[in-house]
Amino acid sequence: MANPKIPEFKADWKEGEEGRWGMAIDMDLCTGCQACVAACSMENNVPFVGEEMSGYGRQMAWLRVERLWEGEYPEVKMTPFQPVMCQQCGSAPCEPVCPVFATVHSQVEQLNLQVYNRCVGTRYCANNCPYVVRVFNWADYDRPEPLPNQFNPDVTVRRRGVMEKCTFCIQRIHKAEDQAKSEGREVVDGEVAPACAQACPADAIVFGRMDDPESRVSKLSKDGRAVHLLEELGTNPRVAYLKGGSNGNLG
Amino acid sequence: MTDKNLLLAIFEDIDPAAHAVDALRGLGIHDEQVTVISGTPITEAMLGRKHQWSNVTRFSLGGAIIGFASGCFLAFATPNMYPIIVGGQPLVPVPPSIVVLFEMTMLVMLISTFLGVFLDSRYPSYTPKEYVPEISDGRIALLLDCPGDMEATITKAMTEAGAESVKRAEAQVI
Amino acid sequence: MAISANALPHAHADEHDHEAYLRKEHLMLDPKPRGEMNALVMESMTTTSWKFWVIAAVMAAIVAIGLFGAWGYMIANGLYLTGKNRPGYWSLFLVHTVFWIGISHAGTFVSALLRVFKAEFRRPFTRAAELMTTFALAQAGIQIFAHMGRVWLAYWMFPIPNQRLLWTNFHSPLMWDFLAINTYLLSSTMYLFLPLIPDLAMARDRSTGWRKSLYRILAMGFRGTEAEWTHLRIALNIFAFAILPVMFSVHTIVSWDFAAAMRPGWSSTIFGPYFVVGALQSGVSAVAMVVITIRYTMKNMDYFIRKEHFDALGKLMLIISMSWAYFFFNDYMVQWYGGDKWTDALLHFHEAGPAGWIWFMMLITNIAIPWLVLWNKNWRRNPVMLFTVGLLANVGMWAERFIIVPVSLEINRMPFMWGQTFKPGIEVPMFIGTVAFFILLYMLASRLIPLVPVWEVQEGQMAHSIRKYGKEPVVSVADLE
Amino acid sequence: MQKIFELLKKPGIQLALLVVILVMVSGAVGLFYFQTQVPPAQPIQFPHNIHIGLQIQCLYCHPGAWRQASAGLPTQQKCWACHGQLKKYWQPEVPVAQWPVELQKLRGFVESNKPIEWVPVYQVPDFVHFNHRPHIAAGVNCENCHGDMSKKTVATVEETVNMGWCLKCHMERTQDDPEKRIKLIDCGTCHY
Amino acid sequence: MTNKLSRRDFLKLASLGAATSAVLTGCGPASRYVTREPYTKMPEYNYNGQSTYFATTCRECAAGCGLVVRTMQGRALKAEGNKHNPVNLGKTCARGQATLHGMYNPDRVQSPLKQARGNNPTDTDWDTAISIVAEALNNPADTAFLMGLAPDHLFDLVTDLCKAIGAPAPIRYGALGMFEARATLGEASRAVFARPDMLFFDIANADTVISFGANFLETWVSPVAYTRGYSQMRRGPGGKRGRLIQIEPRLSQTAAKADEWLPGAPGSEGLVAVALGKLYAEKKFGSAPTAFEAADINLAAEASGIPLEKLEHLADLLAEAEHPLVIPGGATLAQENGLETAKAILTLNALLDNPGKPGGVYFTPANPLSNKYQRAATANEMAEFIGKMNSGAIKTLFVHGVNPVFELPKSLGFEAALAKVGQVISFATFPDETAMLADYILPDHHGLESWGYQRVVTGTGQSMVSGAQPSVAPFYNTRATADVLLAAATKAGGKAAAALPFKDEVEFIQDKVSVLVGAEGGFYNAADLPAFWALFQQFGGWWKNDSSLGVPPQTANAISKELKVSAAKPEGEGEFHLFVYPSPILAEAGANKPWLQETPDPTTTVMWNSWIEINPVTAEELGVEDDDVVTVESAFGVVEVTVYKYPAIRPDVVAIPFGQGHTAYGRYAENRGVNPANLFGTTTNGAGDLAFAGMKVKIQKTGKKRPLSRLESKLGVYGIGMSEEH
Repeated sequence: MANPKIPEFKADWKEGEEGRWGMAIDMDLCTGCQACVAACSMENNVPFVGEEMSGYGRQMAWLRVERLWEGEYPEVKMTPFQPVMCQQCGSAPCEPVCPVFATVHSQVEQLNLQVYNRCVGTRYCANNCPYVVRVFNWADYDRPEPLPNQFNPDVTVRRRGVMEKCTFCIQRIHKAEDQAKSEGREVVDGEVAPACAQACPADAIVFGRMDDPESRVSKLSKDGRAVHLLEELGTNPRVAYLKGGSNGNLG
Repeated sequence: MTDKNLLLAIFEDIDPAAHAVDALRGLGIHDEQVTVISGTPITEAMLGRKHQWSNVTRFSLGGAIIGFASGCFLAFATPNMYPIIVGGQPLVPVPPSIVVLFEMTMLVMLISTFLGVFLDSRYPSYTPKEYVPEISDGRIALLLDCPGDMEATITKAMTEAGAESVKRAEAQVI
Repeated sequence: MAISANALPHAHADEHDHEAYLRKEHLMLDPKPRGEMNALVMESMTTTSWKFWVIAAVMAAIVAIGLFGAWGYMIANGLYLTGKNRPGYWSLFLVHTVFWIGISHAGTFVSALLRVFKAEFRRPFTRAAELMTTFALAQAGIQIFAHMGRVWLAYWMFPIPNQRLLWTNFHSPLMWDFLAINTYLLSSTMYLFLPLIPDLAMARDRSTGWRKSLYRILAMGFRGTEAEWTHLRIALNIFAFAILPVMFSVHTIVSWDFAAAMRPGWSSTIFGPYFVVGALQSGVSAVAMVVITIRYTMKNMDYFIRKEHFDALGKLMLIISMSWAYFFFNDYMVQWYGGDKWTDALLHFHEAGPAGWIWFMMLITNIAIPWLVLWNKNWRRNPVMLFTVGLLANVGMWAERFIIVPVSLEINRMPFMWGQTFKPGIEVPMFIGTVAFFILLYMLASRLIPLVPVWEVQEGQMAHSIRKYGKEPVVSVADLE
Repeated sequence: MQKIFELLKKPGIQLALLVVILVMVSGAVGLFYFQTQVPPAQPIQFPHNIHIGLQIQCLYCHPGAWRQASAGLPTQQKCWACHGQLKKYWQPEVPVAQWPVELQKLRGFVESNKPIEWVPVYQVPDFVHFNHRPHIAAGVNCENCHGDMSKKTVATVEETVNMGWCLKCHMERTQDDPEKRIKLIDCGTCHY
Repeated sequence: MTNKLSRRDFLKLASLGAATSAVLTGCGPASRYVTREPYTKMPEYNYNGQSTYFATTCRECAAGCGLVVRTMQGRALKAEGNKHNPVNLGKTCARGQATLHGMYNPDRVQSPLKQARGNNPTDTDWDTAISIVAEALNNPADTAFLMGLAPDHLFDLVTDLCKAIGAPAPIRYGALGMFEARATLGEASRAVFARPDMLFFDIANADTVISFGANFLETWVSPVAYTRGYSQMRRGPGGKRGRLIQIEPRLSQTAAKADEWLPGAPGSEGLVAVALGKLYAEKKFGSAPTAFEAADINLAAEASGIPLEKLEHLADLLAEAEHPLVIPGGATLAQENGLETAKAILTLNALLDNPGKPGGVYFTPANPLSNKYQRAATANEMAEFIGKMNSGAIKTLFVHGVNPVFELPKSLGFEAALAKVGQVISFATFPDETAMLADYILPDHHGLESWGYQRVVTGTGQSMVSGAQPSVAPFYNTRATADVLLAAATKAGGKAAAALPFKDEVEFIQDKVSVLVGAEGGFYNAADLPAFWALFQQFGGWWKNDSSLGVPPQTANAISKELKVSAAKPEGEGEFHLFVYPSPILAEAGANKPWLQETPDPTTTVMWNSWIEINPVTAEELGVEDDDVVTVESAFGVVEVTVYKYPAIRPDVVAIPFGQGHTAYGRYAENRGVNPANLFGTTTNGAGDLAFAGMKVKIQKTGKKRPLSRLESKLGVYGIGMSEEH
């Protein structure tokens, strides 16, 4: 019995499989300016919920900038700003728990999809998301006229009772892929960026193809500083966070 | 008067009823011609009658098989009809499938057991039947399918065995 | 009627006293003619005071406004009316779902398990317990549906062919839950109905008017022939055996909704039996409460329900409370010992967080009070005491679910997103509504359904006798089946 | 009368009645639903058959179809680009009042300088992101979905456009190409 | 103009069908079918569901970032950064992203209004409005223009107009200008570098940056550009990660990104700067030059609360650094001794020998359109202007692009003075506080509906002007203020008409930018105006390819002048320093945009309201908890505000963000939070800027509670509600 191979029970992702799209966030560069939050909300028709609701934990942003406190004055320190959005896990805990296949894994884009129109609102996925990045439409939020003029037609407007989350701006990915396909080529690095990465003034958010070893994001994700959130859970997230000082990185 | 009559003999207790059953056998009435009706479950053995045939267990078994099969369909066939991968798990996950198989087996088995009672007992049936309400007060009734010419003999035998009353059974709406 | 154990000739006066005591104590040894018992049951169903209707009307009003009114309002406006938020995506609706499913367990437990093991004290209140199962499951169903963001699409959980070519996701514990609860609801309803048929026939035979028509339809032409009894008995045996694993699977699967999730404090292998025992704890307590209520509010029930039943239920409650305490300790111990930092934070949050008092209340009402009260035979047999202990155990079990669902949800692996506030919302009137609905259904059922399975009681009385071994009169039971 | 009551008591008759009622109710619901799916009248009863008969390509008026998501509906300029030159109608001896009614409407739009509010006929719901381009690129012809327009005047819905219909075609066409099939039955291809 | 809400009109049972299908699908209200077609003859490409992109300039602040607005069928969908624009290179801040919420704000002024100072507003028509403006232009001596920091083309137009008709030159004001104390910096520059210019701090190439309260990642001057600079500094162009030290009484967002945050006492920064200079010079050269000779290091350490070792350590860092840089921030200069502090900091830069070198201090490049730098009015200048209003010398006041009733400190008495002005004409797009007190509101287009240009003051080394064009047709019956003024000038005739012989705004702008036609070194070249104009719109402006930063003159001069710095004397009574900072998210004019309101503050994560930051220790002494309401009282005003226990603020300092507290300005801003400008005093520094950071206030508990809406979990972030041990 040479080299016995232990069969994999949960078989569909393999160690080291990067996925197709990925993101790298340099926490040394992130200034916590919230431009990504605003950009995401503008791109994805995210509603605003008002003071009381947002204070009660019902803010709808798909992306939040976290920070914690350490120590006490005067030795107090704020942990680096950390934008947290859907990590597009390769082995996503949110997916198998949905009874109606409303959140599934795209085999093509290797992304974690939320199919709004399929969602019946059990909210199990949100419970099972270790990153707490899923938000639920607790109500139909009021967007008085003429604010709806701003709706992005590429993104479905969600109504009450539906779960939603960051999509890596899949509408932009599709558009870029469609464009590339019509020109008979592959999407090149830097051609597509989600709204957050596009807006980020510090260029802390880098987005691109993970399956292209030459892309900026896959180089960054292989950097020694790169860590994944809650890596120990084995969710295989596609967002890499670069910790510590950014000396010598990037050009 | 026809050549066949239905007689209804009502007994107050088990022992006289058992005697009556014996007496009937002595008179040459087959067990199949006698129907015992009671308000409380009494076993065939108490009256010395032969075991009643019931198909309920077969229905249950059949239901369990159908249930298992439908569980198999749900657990193994439907994921392949529209393959959707979730959470990096295999398309047909083994442990959850066991749950599906178990629940479907149990569900269909119990439903068919229930329906088995209905089918075996010919429920529901609202056609008039030979019955007296006293039965549900604890009486035991023997419903005899007796040849017309033996009516008097049987009536007498029943009364001797301790029947409260013996009369022609008339189908009534119950 | 005279299918009964006749009293033995008595030698001594004290023996006679002892026998009289036994007969007074045990329903099974105190037979009444069947006709009399039938009359007692029929009378209990048809004797209704105006107070009953007043209470029923109040309950109906609460159901209409608190449950369906509030629910309709919530469906039209969204779940923001509830106290849910991020990260408390599940909260009181799921607490109440588990609560009602827990209560529903006792019916099956009392009726099926005790039937399988031939525990004779069960006989007079099996139906009362089974009714509880069905009605409590209905409440659980309402809570589950209320929990859904888009309840009008609940049928998407049905594995049926559709124009989208989509089936359901059997990876999801909610799907197992759906299957299991459906199975349980259907099978417990059938299990309620099967033994009811002879009693419905009995009611048919001694009622008139609309009741007669109703019972006539429901009894389906049952006469009581040997064949009918045989089918029924076989089916009941199959049901009693098969429904038990279903019952265990239901609450185990409910616990998997939590245990399968990737959350500190939830991901526990002991959750299955812990939940089952918890369900029995609340369920048996609820049976005790119902039995006491029936005994003191319905006519003629003092004959059928006696102190021996309180005693037996009290003992059951004590045993179950002990098992619950064990499982609780087991879960806590293992999580405390081997848990990661998040679990540590969670356990600490349970005791020291804003809901800490609920955690302690749970321990007091689920362990301390039953243990202190139920060991004493006299207290056990005291209906007020037993009722109070039952009520407190239910409060305690509610608290347990509250700790498991919303309180545990506050702690996750992202401290920035830990919970901070919890305001109860529309779930509260809806819960009160389901309680009222349960009571209302029960009240109405008590007018329509013979709450005592007369034939089962009589069957039991037939099988019981007092035999003398030496000088001691001993209760003996014959196997009728 | 009595006989009817007697008949009604038969379980078979009761069952049959139940079935009839069910069929009627579901028919009514279906009709109601169908009614909501019928598009209202177009501002101009555009005769597709005539235009196709004149060998005008679909893509001339719906040019988006081969390069983008939406096929597009023609503006009045596009109509007028041809119709403004048609000698047949531009003769002084043919006053506007004698033109075909629909053409008069077109002229009305041109004169009042208002856009023609065409009513889209094939509507996919908001949460379905349909793209014409890959369909045309894959060699699907217009008539595969829209029917033979050379036989129709105003466009009508020819197919029940639902997810099963989409998937059926996607699955059929990718029977031998599992890689493509993955792409074509992926939820994220249409829903986001 | 059609404005169809939903394609579901096409369902026969429209309302029922729409409602049910939307509910059933959980999606809607149909984003794709919100159509808006402003042109009757819409170009074919615009009709087919393809997006069109327009380059323009962001108007949320005066930095001049380039935007590209995605539009479709005549509606603007998304503002994105213009990747060609040298200021922001395709990036935007949160305010820029939310600019569409301004354009599609439900509370815009929709047509010209006549009102009696906020009462009985009635619609009027543009002809009437123009004749009223024309009439005012006929009396130039009694007419005054008060303008915001953007847009520049209108300012140029008004300047030309005023010059022609003999009216006083327009005054510019902006709260951000006040918070940045720009005049002080200019004055200090004049004193140290002999030129009163805006300065450019080359953070990108520096390797050690000490920032004296400059919140350049938030609102300071050109936050997107400086954030980019910060990002480059951290990556280290020379392979070395740059270091940032922030000296500030509270941990701001910028300080949070610093390697070290030193909570220096407000007003002591000048002392620290000279002390650092002395320590540095002694380390590096053995002795300190004249400027720093007299510095008292112990006094600096004591006054600032920064330990001596820390100061030595900072001096070590500066001495080790190749490209050290010291930046003066707004609040630092907004002290009674602010000018001295500014001089000290700039002189320290001179000592560090960085002016004109990579990673150092530069003069901002000369602007291609005009090299005169028009800075915002100081508090002194505003006070003077208000005095003029009070005296009744102003009969007609035009207000555009600024909201002085809200932005100016209440103590200056602008609102009272406004009552003495005969006629107030506001060109406000939104019904802000000032507009509510006007006689006429003649609404200008929103920035995204407007033509224009903005001179870029700082943020890039490239000399540039950022161009603006409408991305959509105007949504309401608004009219460009430039057009109104041009029409009025024509109507008024005479000098006004002669000075502005333009048909419309576009012609005026074309006239202004025509000097660039054929200019050398540009991003593009065009031989004639039409070609240039097309490219100007396509790329959203014009700029030179190469950097043309100005090099400050020899620095030896500066360090040999003696610096006289003393600790600032605070204004008012009370035990707490008040530290007011412009909210990084809302800044001066973001409060009416709902998504900005809901964007959590970077440091506190509070949304939708104002708060006061108090050190937890201080809060305990005061007996206040989170969410308690306290009154904050200065000599000039009182506000009631909710407590936020902020762990990183000096115990003797309390901080309130500026941006909320509107009494008008639309439903999202109104009656929300407090305006700390109501507390400000009147003391100014040597340059005339308001010494707002030198205030002392009293704090009193009210016993009321008003929970703040915050994103963070108090429980998780601070462990509140759980004891320490387990």
